[in-house]
Amino acid sequence: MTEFITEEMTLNMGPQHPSTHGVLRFQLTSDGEVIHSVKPDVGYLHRSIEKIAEKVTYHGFMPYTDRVDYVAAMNSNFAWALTVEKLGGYQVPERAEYLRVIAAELNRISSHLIMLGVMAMDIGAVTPFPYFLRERETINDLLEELCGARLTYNYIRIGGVSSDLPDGFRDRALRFLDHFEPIIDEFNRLITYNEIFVNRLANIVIIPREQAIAWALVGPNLRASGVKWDLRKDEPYSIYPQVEFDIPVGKGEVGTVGDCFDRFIVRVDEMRESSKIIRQCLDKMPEGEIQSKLPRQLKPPKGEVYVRSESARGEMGYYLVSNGGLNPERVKIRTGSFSAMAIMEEVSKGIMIADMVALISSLDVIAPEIDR
Amino acid sequence: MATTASTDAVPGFRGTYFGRIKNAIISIMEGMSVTLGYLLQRPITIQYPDRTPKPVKDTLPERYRGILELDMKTCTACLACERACPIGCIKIEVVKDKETKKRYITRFDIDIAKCMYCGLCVDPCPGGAIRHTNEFEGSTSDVQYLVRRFVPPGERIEPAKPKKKEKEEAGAEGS
Amino acid sequence: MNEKNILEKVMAEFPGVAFELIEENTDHPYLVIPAERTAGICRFLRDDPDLRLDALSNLSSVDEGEILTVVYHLFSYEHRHYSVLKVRVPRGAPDVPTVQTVWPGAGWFEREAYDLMGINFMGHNDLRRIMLPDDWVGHPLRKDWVEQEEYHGMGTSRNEPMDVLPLADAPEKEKQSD
Amino acid sequence: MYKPMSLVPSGEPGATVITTRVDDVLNWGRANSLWYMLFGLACCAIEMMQTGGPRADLDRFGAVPRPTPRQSDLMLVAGTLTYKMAIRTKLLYEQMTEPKFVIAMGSCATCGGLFSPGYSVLKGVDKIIPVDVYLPGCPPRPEALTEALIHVQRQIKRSRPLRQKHEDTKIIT
Repeated sequence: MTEFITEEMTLNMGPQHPSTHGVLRFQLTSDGEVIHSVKPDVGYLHRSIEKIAEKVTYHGFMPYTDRVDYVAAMNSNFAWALTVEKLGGYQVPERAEYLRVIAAELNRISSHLIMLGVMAMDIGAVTPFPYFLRERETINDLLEELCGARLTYNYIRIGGVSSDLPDGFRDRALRFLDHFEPIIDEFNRLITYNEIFVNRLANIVIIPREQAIAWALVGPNLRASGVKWDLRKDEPYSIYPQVEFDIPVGKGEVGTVGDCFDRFIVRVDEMRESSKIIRQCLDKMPEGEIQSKLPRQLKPPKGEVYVRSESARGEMGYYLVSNGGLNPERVKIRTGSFSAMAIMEEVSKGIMIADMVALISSLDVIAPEIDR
Repeated sequence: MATTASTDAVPGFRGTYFGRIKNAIISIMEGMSVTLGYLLQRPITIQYPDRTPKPVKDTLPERYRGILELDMKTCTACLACERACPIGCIKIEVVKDKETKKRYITRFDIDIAKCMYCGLCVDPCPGGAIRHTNEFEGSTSDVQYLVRRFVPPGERIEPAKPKKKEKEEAGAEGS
Repeated sequence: MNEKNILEKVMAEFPGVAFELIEENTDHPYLVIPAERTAGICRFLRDDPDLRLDALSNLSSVDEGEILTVVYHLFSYEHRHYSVLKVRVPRGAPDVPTVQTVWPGAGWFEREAYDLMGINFMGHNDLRRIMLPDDWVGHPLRKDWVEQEEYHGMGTSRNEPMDVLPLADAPEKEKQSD
Repeated sequence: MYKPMSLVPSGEPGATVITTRVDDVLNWGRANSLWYMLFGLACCAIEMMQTGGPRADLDRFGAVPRPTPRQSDLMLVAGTLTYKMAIRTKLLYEQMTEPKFVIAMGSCATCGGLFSPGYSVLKGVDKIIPVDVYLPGCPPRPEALTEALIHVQRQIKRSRPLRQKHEDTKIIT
């Protein structure tokens, strides 16, 4: 039998490509359908947020944190508030902590909705995406009532939150959750256990536990590889120790632990847990102040902190150096998508071109979180 | 390690060949039944702009952060909003008349093109003069039109007198 | 083990190396290590069974005037403890050995630090710009970086309408003329 | 407020009935099939997706997303444009077929917005490609984007494609 002669081909994917989740570019080297190497080219959305942080005040940087991760802006706000509060030792009223957690968990649900919908669409199932956009609109309405914006909330302030619950919010939120929890089951019937869908995700691009840790994967991607690590549980902040919830980890339900399906199903399960947290918070929420008294112009003491918190895309860490003045000296934002993108180059060797799309969307990368 | 999708080689992959075909048919039918269930439900589309029972603007929540508006009658020219804005999209100029020792606002511009609708300027305003409206329709064909001018050029407006408590706050703010 | 014990263990393991243990003004005590020993110390931190700092949680770079600092935030998923290391290098010759061989995830962090702060990671296998275009001049997170006037024919400043167009024109007028 | 635009009678001297009618037919066709290019860059892209989604449903106006610039008439610049991306954006714009329209959606696309102190952000899309409609908001809600689309439709209905070439809007420097 004569050998079929093949040669390597270089392909360019992006930056304007419908399935790259924002502006990303990949240089693929492939031999037929098999990928030899992938070089991600990021930075198309590098918006110099870290440099701007050195020019604005501590309060004034809050709107920028919205734009670090626009799909889960509330979690990003939360992380910045935690960082400055730790640096300055500022107190937060208990009611504000509950409000923060409610808002952050609602936002986590809406972030996962986008991810799951987009992932289904990338695989080829168009229907789930509009269904999830519809659910997302309801969450947007709730958050809009709470803080006045649909996407870039700027709700959490240093030392509290900007506004209390509006009238009837509790009932509407509970009504939404009552409606939403069956929707997750419906979603599972619609797409998750669809044979074709499962076959496109199971056993695709397995990231084992050691590799995930060594490449600094965080959040749902890490948990999908079987590491039971959630900052909300293991290094609790805010009022997370007072609520009960589980940490979904990848179990290899239809394939191997750490495959694309695990990364998908972990997020589906996380939405259920978030819903549980919101219910408990709405019940337990005490009355009281929502904002502690702080000067308008914050001057935290000289020093440095590194604070991590669990965003929708995993660990979001702010490394903040203060010189005692009005503006931060240096802010470095460590995000989940950045390391998720870094691992692309390693794990995509030898996979099929069609699986590449499944891999990108299963890692749930958001362009500004990589680039900032 | 990256593994390709050779599902047949993986032990424990669910089902036989025909079992998987059966699974596929059942799961597709199940998915179809979900979508079919929505066929008879009411559509959720909002028929913006003209076929809504109420204008969309009026259905927005009270806290909605739309285009900024200023009430010149209550503005005390304390400049708190200008200082609070992280990007400087508010420009206020205040002149002091040397003879009467009165302050006048000669300029109060808000660039709603640059504005990021964060609401940080509304928080420190002592009299509630600057506020977000429910207005969101602002598309224009020229970016110049997106500068809202609250003091006509050439005119000067006497600011409102701050109430005593507000005055202290404004004073503390300025220091 | 608490964080101080970890750092003391490192100091005991490497006698004769000029360490500096700092506990003031920070939430995690940190160890300033000489740049040329970075890779060896990091490998020890990762492989020692009591430490097992198997993940590089964050790598930041700070411009402190005459010196540039690289900060390593390490974390152990096995023992669940932190450790912080710092490397100080002179501004003129910011050479730090790469830790990519210890934690493969460090590769991109180092590329970012190279791109934005201009720290040269020796031995890195792919030290290119990551965020900015390849033909960008300078390292913008340094405090003394000056913005150029234009990039590829695109001006980097904008004449704000607020400054140049004192028109008393409100959008309502335009709407009416539609 | 929005008023539905009826067929605009030409007030110019020398306008013939026939070209006016042909113009109207052309404009009617153009205005009601504004296929927009999926060009989501940043935060506004999520709102753009929501606009295409079930609640706002931009398809009602004949506007459907196209992934390629060759098939699209309208470029929705939804988000922050960095210098690295701006070079590509210009390429994409040049690939679109005439007549083409551009909506600068949101503060960043309009004038750099909150990222104007940054070093890597282009201060306004109008520095590289002509913009027809500027839409303030950060990000604008889906109804605002719908309104901007109606604004473009109104502009199209006012134009006289047979008698006048597509005007080159000046590029602000």
